[in-house]
Amino acid sequence: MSIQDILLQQLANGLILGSFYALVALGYTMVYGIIKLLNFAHGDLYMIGAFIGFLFLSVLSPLIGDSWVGILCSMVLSMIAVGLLGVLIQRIAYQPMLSAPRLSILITALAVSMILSNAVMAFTDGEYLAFSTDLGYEGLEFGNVFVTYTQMVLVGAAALLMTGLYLFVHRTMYGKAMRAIAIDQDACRLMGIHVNRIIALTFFIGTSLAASAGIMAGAYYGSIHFFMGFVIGLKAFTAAVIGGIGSIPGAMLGGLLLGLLESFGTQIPFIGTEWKDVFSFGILILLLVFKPTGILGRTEIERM
Amino acid sequence: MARIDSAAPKTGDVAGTGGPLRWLDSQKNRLIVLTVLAFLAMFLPLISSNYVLEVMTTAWFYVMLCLGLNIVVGYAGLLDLGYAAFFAVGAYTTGILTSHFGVNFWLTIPAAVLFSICAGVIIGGPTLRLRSDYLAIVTLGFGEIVRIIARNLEITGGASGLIGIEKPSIFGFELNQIFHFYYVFLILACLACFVSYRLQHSRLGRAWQYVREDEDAAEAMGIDRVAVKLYAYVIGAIFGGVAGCFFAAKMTAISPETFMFQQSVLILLGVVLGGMGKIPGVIVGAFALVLFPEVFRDLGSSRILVFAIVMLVIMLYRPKGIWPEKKS
Amino acid sequence: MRKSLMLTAISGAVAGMFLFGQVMAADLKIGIMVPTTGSEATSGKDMENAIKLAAMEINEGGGVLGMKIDTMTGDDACDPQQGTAAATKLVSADVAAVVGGYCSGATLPTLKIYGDANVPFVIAAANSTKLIDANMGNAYQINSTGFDQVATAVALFEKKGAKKLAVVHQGDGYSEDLAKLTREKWTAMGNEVVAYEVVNKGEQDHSALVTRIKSKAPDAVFWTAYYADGALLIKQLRQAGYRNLIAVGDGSNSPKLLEIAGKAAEGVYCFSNPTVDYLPAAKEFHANYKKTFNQEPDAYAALAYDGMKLMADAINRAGSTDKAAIIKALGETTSFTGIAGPVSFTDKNTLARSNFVTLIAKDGKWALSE
Amino acid sequence: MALLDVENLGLSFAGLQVIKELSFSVDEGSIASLIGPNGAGKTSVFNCLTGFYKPNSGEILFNGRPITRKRPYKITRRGMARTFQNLRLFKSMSVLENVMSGMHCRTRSGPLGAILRTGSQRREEAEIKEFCEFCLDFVGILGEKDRTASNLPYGHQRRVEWARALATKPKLLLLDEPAAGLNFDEKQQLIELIKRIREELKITILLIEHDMGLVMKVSEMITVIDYGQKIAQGSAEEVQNNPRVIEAYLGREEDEVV
Repeated sequence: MSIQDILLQQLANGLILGSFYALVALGYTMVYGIIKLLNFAHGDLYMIGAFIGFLFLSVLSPLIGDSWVGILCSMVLSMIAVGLLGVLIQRIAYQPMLSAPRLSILITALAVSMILSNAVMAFTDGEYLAFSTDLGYEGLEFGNVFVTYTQMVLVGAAALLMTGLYLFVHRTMYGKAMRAIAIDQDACRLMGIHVNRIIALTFFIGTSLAASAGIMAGAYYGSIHFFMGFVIGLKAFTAAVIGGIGSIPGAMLGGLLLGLLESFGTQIPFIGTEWKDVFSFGILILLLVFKPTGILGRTEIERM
Repeated sequence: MARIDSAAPKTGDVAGTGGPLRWLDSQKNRLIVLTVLAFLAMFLPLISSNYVLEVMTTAWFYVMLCLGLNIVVGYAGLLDLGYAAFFAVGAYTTGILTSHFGVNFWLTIPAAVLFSICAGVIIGGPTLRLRSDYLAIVTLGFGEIVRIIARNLEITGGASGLIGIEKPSIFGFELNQIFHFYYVFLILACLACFVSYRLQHSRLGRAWQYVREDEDAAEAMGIDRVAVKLYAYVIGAIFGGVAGCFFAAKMTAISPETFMFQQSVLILLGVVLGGMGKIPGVIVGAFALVLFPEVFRDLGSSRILVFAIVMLVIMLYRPKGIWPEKKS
Repeated sequence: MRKSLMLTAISGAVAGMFLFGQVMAADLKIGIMVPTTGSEATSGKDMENAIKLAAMEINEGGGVLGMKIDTMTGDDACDPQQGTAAATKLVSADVAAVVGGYCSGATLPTLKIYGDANVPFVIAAANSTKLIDANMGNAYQINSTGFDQVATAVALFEKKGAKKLAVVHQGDGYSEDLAKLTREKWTAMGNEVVAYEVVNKGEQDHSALVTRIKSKAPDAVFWTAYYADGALLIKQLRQAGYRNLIAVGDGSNSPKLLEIAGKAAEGVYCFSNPTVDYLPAAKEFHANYKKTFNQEPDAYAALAYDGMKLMADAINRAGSTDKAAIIKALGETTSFTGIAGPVSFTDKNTLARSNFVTLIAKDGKWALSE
Repeated sequence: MALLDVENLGLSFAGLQVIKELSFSVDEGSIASLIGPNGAGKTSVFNCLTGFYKPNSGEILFNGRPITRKRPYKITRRGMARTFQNLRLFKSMSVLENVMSGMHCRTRSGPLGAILRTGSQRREEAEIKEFCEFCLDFVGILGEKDRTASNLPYGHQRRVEWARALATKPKLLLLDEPAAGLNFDEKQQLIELIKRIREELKITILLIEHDMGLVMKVSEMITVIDYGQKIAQGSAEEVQNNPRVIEAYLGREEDEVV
């Protein structure tokens, strides 16, 4: 492989990885935007999404097979189920905490995260489950760069979901309400916006996007595990912050950027892959020090 | 339809006074509990098995770590998700200096303090101007960077870490029994309490509180918030570093796995469970952290699940922790 | 009322703390140290089951020195700190001996604790070479060490005519140790290690690493860590069009690897401690295990079972439960044959012979190679 | 000589020019006021003076030295203290502790002193307490010193802010709408207090205020701004009779018709 081929291949790798990060980062950023909460349990909802998708798929596959149709059906079902779970979590755990000190909410979110991952661990006995699907390795070769059909479909699906979300937030009344609540909750209450319902909707959309990423990851990589949400949760958090937390296009951009950083990070001469995470965290820190609001985050001017 | 949400959160609700633990809100009862516990702590090695001692030693160790993080989170109000990094700096300083260079254990402590200060300044210096949420991710990143560096370098023993760290001795008397370490960590924890208390009730302690409550007003009063935060960071780092030294000496073996993100989260949980900012609260939190999983060990793999659920319930019913800060 | 309830609860909890771990007059108490929680809980529980099965069989046959074996489990959670607590717990409970040890990282700091208490310890699975240095003379490893595995691995790569090798580990003590030893040995033989890489635990996407490895065009890729991430790496290597040899270390010896990697795993080599499937002597154990626990034994079940049997054998030979005598008897083992084969020890308390076998994935199953 | 000199100050947010080429000065020992209709940019001027906003152009000289774009705490240390339009007390702390924050920049003991409780640290603490109690006494709420700040009535919370600002031992005190929310009696007391601060403590005062009665009573020099620009300057009478000021406050007659 020539160096050009390698870089092109890494570009493809980075975009694929980045679309997963972006999908998960979106939920982080939406929830943060609306109630200023860093939902640590978000990565675990991605994991739950994969597991519930796996359940649906194993029920559905005798009927419709475990290829694209089966995966798509179980993905939709799983998104709904996990979205409802997200709303439930918000109602039980986060709603009563909104007036508590900020750190307490954060701890609550950590507790929820631990509950979700440990509950799945107890159910699965800590086992890795093989997410067997009938997706082939066929693909297209662009010069020396090889991309499978599966990868193309995944990136396409992620792009579709993100475009849908963007349109929803910017073209519908609900989206407008979401953005309004992010600016001033009390004013929205006075304007007759059903704030709690919109917050619930935000949680629903955010978590179901994470679930969609979870099931796609499960089908694509082929295994699921109770711990799988942790790393991606961390990465998505990073992506959201890079893009400017609270900003939806920022989360998409941040996700893709982080994916690219990581895949090109492995090609840096003289630095082994063991330094990969030092590299991406280092970039993150430098970025925040010099551009603290992230790439697309807005600087708020505080009134005194 | 200008209806105001009926389920809107009740603001101004006095938090931290709910649930069956309400009994703890009386000052007198708190004193009774404290006295009994102090006696127990002093004479524990006479009456308990080594296993109980081991667990209690770990508990005192976490008391020290949690008090250190409490200075950063509780006093100065900075969210730090990478506190394990400082703990790692201390542990590796002792580990490397004793095993590679044959330095006496006690001499590694000042070195560890020095390195912790450096780490605190390096991490804090550029980042303390950031908003609290960003600070969380930056500290998390630094925590991971420190761990990965420890994992990748030759001198830190790579992924296997360092083994055969020598146990310290005082005047020729080697600390090698668990009850020796019990008292060492008990003394350290007491020292940490003392230092925390003195700092909290000082000019610097007040400055932390000003910055925590209203950064802009504090700055308008002539307080250099970055410097004040940096102090909190560095002092917290020293606590972690010193605790790390003794951790390395007790364990005789350290590896990067001990300093994962989960460790930082655990320490943070201890601080918040008991009630941030208040020393007895942090002690209660640290103990809850260590004892819950041990007491529930028979539940097998679901004990962490139970721990997490208990934690959630505590947060919901006593959002300011088991032993929250008192208001006048 | 509430107050007194509270006090009762507190004093009850305190009293409970002290009772916890106190010595109970019992028969012969043997400790089991394995991870029963945490990421490696599956393998740990499997070992615990096998050890308990052995103890049950011994008890049915009249016990040891007329005493019944009573096992007690200390959970190290595959974590050094928890391992220390578990070891202290077992030592406090005054166990006569300990069998177990799965994660090298967690086992390492416990060696000092068992050593100080002079408790005989049979290590059934953990095999980092670091354990050898930290051994205080009371611990015996009945699985072959990393050195033996590297020898087996290198022999295979040579036989297959490989020159350029890529080694990938997972950044933990065990797999890094194996990777390092392999690199040393391979370069010492005049060959080239073209890539020496790390995969972060829990990450799913290794495509960037795969591209990097592929660009170095190795003749063989050696994955030294565990099955879960190994399966993902294999799958992604094959997906990216890597066609040369792939081999995995003993941590990856699991049917799960084949299940997760699917057809991508065909032809992958695996170096393994003897597991029940390839041991003619293990038929009966296999059946009993399945009957008792209603599941298949995992990779280290046979060795864990042997460990318990060896311990009982040593206690019988020592003729007492005196710890020093048991340790001496363990060291003098010559005629013990477990289901994994005969056991005797080197002067470093490691297994005298290498019992590594080479497996190959065929039709979704591991089979003995050759 | 002027204690404070503002020259050609300019500030803009996202293209919006908030302050435009503003120049004025405050003489040492005087009581000066900055007035203007709502949204004229008065508080923005204060924020520039105290370092919270970074002006885009111009120069601010305090005591003859430039303080433009310096960090707020440094400006406070130079001797400029401020109060806030919307109270910014440390709500959960006691009144005395609130005032003690002002002494922070005039004291120096660090962590070691605190841990060891050295003699100098104890002396300093006593000194802080003494001076802060003096400041509380000066504004007339010494009796409330141990109460939690947020539990005080509004008028007293304002006084805590003044005491806190006085505790920084300033040369120049900036009061941002000190009379807002006060009743008639309290306003009379405020006028007294402002005069006493100047007479007894020798502190120069610059205030922003809406209550014209109060402004006219206390100020020796008044600067009027509108849309971030200075439109008039002078004594109370001069300003009161300036047609541009009347226009800014009442609007032009054509506007009235429309």
